[in-house]
Amino acid sequence: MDIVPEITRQSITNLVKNDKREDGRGLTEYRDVSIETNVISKAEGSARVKLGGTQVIVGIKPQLGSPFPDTPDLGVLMTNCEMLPMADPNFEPGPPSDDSIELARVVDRGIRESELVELDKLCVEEGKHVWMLFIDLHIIDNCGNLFDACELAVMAALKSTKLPVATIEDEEVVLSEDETFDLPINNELALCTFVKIGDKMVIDPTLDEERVASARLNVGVTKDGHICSMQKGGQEPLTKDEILYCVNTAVTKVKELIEYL
Amino acid sequence: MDIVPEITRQSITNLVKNDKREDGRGLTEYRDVSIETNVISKAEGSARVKLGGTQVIVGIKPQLGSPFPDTPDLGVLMTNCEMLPMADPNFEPGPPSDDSIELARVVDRGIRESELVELDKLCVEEGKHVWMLFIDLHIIDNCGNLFDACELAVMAALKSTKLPVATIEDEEVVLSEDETFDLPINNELALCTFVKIGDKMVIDPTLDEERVASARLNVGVTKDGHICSMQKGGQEPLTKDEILYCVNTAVTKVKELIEYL
Amino acid sequence: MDIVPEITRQSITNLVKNDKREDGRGLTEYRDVSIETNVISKAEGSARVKLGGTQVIVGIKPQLGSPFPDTPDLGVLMTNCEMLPMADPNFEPGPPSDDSIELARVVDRGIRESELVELDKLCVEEGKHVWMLFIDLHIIDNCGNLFDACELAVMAALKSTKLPVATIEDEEVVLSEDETFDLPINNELALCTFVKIGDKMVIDPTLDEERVASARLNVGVTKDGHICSMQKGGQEPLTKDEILYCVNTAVTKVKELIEYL
Amino acid sequence: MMSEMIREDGRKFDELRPIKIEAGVLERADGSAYLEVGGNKILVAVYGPRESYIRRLLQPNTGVIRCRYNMAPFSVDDRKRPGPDRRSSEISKITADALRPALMLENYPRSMIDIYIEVIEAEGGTRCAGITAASVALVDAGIPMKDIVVGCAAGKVNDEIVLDLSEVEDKEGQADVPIAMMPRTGEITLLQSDGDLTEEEFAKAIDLAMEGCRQVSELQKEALMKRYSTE
Amino acid sequence: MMSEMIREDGRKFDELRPIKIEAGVLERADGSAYLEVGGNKILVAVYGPRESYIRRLLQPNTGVIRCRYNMAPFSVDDRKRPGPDRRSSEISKITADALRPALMLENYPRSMIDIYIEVIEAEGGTRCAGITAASVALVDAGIPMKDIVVGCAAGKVNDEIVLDLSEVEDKEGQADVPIAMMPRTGEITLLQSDGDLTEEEFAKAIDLAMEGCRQVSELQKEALMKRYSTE
Amino acid sequence: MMSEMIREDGRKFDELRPIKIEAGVLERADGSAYLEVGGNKILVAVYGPRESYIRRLLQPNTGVIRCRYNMAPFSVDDRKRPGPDRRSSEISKITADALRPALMLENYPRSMIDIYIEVIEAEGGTRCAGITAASVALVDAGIPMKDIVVGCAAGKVNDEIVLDLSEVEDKEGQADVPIAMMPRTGEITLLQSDGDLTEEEFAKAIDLAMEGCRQVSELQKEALMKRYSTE
Repeated sequence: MDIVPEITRQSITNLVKNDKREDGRGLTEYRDVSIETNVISKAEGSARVKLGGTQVIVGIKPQLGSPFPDTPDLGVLMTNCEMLPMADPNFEPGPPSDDSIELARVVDRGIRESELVELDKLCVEEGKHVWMLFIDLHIIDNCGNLFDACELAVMAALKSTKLPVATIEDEEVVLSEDETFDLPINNELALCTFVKIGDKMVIDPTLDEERVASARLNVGVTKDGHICSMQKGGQEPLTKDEILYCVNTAVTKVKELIEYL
Repeated sequence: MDIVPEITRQSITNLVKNDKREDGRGLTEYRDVSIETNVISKAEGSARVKLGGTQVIVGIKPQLGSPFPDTPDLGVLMTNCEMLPMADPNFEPGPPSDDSIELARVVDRGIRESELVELDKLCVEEGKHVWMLFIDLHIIDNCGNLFDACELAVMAALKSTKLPVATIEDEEVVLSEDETFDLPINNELALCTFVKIGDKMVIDPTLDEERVASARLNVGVTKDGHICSMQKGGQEPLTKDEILYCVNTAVTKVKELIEYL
Repeated sequence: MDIVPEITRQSITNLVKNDKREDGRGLTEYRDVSIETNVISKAEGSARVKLGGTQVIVGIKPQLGSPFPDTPDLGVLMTNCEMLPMADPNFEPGPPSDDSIELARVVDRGIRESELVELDKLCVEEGKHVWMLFIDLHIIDNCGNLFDACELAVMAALKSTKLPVATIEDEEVVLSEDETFDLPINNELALCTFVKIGDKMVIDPTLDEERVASARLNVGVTKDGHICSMQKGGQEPLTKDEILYCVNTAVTKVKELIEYL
Repeated sequence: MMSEMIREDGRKFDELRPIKIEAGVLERADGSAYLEVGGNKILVAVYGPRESYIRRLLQPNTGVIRCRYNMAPFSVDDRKRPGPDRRSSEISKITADALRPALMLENYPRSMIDIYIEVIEAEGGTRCAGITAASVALVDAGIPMKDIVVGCAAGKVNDEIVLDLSEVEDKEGQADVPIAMMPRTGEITLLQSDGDLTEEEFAKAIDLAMEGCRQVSELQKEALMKRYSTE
Repeated sequence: MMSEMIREDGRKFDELRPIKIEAGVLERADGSAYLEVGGNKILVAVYGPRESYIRRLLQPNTGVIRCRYNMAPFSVDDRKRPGPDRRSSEISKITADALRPALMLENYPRSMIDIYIEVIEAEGGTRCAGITAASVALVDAGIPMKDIVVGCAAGKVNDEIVLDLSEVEDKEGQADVPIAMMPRTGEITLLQSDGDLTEEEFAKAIDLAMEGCRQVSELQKEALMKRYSTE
Repeated sequence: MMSEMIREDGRKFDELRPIKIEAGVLERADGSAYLEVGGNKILVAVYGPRESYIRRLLQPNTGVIRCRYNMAPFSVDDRKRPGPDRRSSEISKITADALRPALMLENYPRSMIDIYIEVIEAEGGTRCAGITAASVALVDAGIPMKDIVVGCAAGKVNDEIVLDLSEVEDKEGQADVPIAMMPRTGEITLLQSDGDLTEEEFAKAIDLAMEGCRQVSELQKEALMKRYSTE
């Protein structure tokens, strides 16, 4: 675990108290965002996102599989996140840590609860064959706020995804060798993350800001301004007013983020 | 591992030497037994057993599955035991310990070797579909003698189990939505556990008695007085006479235990 | 990890410098080899190999399974190696170590790359049923040079393997109860292992020689003198000349080894 | 009128399912509690503050809490494989986060408080129920706390914001907002939100869930009173 | 007449399968033994007393023994997946319990004796065979013991109590009672019983198994004599 | 004439695929590099020398390197399950062996250098590409080395010995000989050979692979020059 030097803690806290930050940003200002899609030729969808120094790569691979018994006509999404030891000296190889599981699940819930992937169009034969999309998040450089970077990357990768056309012939699935279709997406979403430092809520935290923060709030908002997912983290509580402030701010900021897509 | 204070060891050993025990019981006397069935609405069979302060819950869930190739017309029993860290400060989360495996296997062998579940009646279609019963033991409070508490709980839960009627239509299994049948049981069994303290064999040991004991003997006996399973445990040997004494005593005590069912 | 006493290191290094060895062998001389086949009645193929004090047992068990999608008409080989804790005080129980994985993979590649098992004859029904051969290496005594001992054992066990004749009746595989056929083998192979001690390459190292060596080279050669697999190991580099010397020597020595089969 | 809307199980929009809380139900544990709400059955045991066998988890200047939320294999319709999965790992983590603010861990350097939450039967809302029961078990263990954390959810069903979703409502509903709070200050220690909500609906859901928390809080206190009066 | 009953393999009711025991068969191990009985082939290696790499297993006042019973994947008709399963974990545990009473572990504080039992081929009765072979390997390792523990089973087949069940008899029989004992005192260090037995039948089975142990014990001693005479 | 043979992708027998190397591509890592060769995309991060959280890996008299070669699930046609498998464990091991001779580890007692090789996209020859990139990342981390290790493979396709096999050539070809070397001395630190080769062909393959290494070595140096000139 990281111990933040007391001097860093004081310096960041004092800055935020005066509505300032280490890197000169305002409290509701994002770092530079860059999104590149189709970065992996062997993946059916992919994206690389840089959010300041933070970097993540997402690859999407489809597989034909059986639907869940209670949703026989819907495709399946599986989100997995590898916090590679390459990305941060505190990340360890091995099975996913609790942080990694939480990250994957929060990112996944955003996609899932906003229902933006039209899963019914991923059904090849009801009850028998549906597309399963494996969404693999590869964290390669952790400079803070992995949540927002990952959600952007997944969103961009989904939008770039092309699947082979599948038909049923003689009770078997046949995949077209050249014909593909765009993954049907009917909405867009971004995650907007805040941390609490002193008495202020700060957007898009750097790594040091994350370390000195007492609480975290992820707010997932769709293009049309609806809230589709939220998660509080961290050791200290938040007040209702702090939460409502974040939600309100997120609704505005998400519009900016979605423009990068 | 627990270290028993020397003073506890001496006190218990001296009591037993004089045919007495910490809690006032005789050497062949059980603690209070209470059995409640149908405690879990979502399980097809369930029971909660209290044996003194020891508490276990058993839930039974059926699943349709394939039979083993060498017994194509028989259902399948799977017994699993979780020694929850809740139950004892020495129990650790994670994969089952050797103690937990032994407990599950001894309890399971009692049921299996007494052949009291009519497995042939759990066959839906020979070679293709049989009922698999998952018997999950949940140890929630360990005050000694988990063996006997668990076997009673499994026995009670099996007796309370109702399965949906399954029929074959168009080569597929169809489960009735309202019709059920009682799990067919043709016998009853209980486990009677002794530990050796000093030169005496003591029935239904408390936790402290288990800790100071030098050896353990589990004796599984059916309603009709047949021995169906036995297991010796512990660091020290037993003589043949001690074993035969336990078997003889168990045949009597099991009748008492079975009355609680 | 083993620490070799400095005196052992010096003694072995000095001996090798003068083209001598602890046990009196020349630098390109093998220890005694003994091979016994059909040592496990329940295995379809088996062998026990002793190479000096090193002992390994190999058992081969077939199973019917599905072919890989890209080779629908070929059988499948699976090589697994257990460095049993029995064999060496430094071997630990548990999942295979990196050394054990490397050993299994080098031995496996020899067999696989020399294409000596006629995998097409292990196809029962194209795309549906093929024989999978599980080759299980059991290391029971490690006195050095497990590589060559294991490859000899696998080779001998394959040559002794008899599979039941399988036919298709009514779309199901039927195994003959008495008719068997020899596993079709069209070549032979042995592995010849060198280590570098001081400036010399030494064949068939003992355990102490392995411990003081700076590098290792495995050379797999077929009966007809072709190189089918090689692997360099160890902490120090080798020169091209050293490698070519080993290859040249191996081509000769492998002929000797194959005579034991 | 929303307040007259009848829900699938006949409850009003702001009505909790029947709740039963009991403190001190296990012998071995330092503290314990049992809670039923709707069809949920939850058992919690607390051990500590104690030295841990996992030394690397201990910290020199503060105590540490560890939480394990676990579902029994037989607690759900389709048997669940024993052991932790991703969902239970996440709930364990946020449950620890939800309870920590009430504990004065700095008083217990180099020690560990373990909270074991066993879902014996599940019927929607187990994470909030687990937090509510865990707080009672912590008091039962005699661990001093600033406040008794309590959990409750609001959600959206048929376009209405309602309190304490049942399993059916959770599955068929449009959103679920589980929270936990410290009733004295109204501070929120757990917050999730899944599903579609406008800003306004979210604000309404938070208010309703906080109101639910206050009601459940009274039941926690009653259970503890009963425990101490019988001792 | 029971004593004239012919068993499936032609043995008399109280007749052992042919046994072969050899001590000192491995180079690296501190002690080792090989045992064949019927179609079983068992190899045992002993290491220790030694320091362990797993320090938390060591105890300040006594030595510790650890036993690993393992079946080779090729030892049975259907290939067994490598690694421990529940059955082998249980046998490892009770085998350690069966051997411990003969060892004077209090003489080896802070040290560990490891016993590795490998079933190379299995044909019924491997746990008893493993214990018998392990004792020989312990002597071969030069570890002082109070007695040489020996294992043997009796069982019930066709309503008769018979000695040393083969694989077929075990599968088709009505009960199996494996035991281990210290022959000098007749004390029993392992006892299991599976299947249907009356009290009387159980007493008969114990007596028969003990008699079998005494016979196997002689073969253990022969193997050790041979080992020492050739050294 | 062999030198005029056209390969499946139009290359000459001794022609490398296009290569792009960049040093210093990550913020957090002490050193990093990115490499593309053909369709391969490889990212390497280096941390250290540092104390390790796994103390038992550290050695009192020397530094230790640890290598983790990993393929992203989306790097291949059929999604790969995350986490190490037997192939990646073997490559990790021999990659560490390939790089170690260039490092002066005796200068870093009790410390660890970690090398993380991520295959983002794979198209034949990833182990050599990983070694080449790892060396660049080691220099970028400021770790002094005797030489910059470089990897390249030769192979046999259509009975000809050719340089740097593509994925298709690897699959359809007759042999693959990946090597790594220290270009200053020409010493070989990694060598494998799979497939059918005569002694003569093997000698030719080694020579060609060494020649390939020398060419790639120049590109490593260029990438490092560029890195230092832009700093």
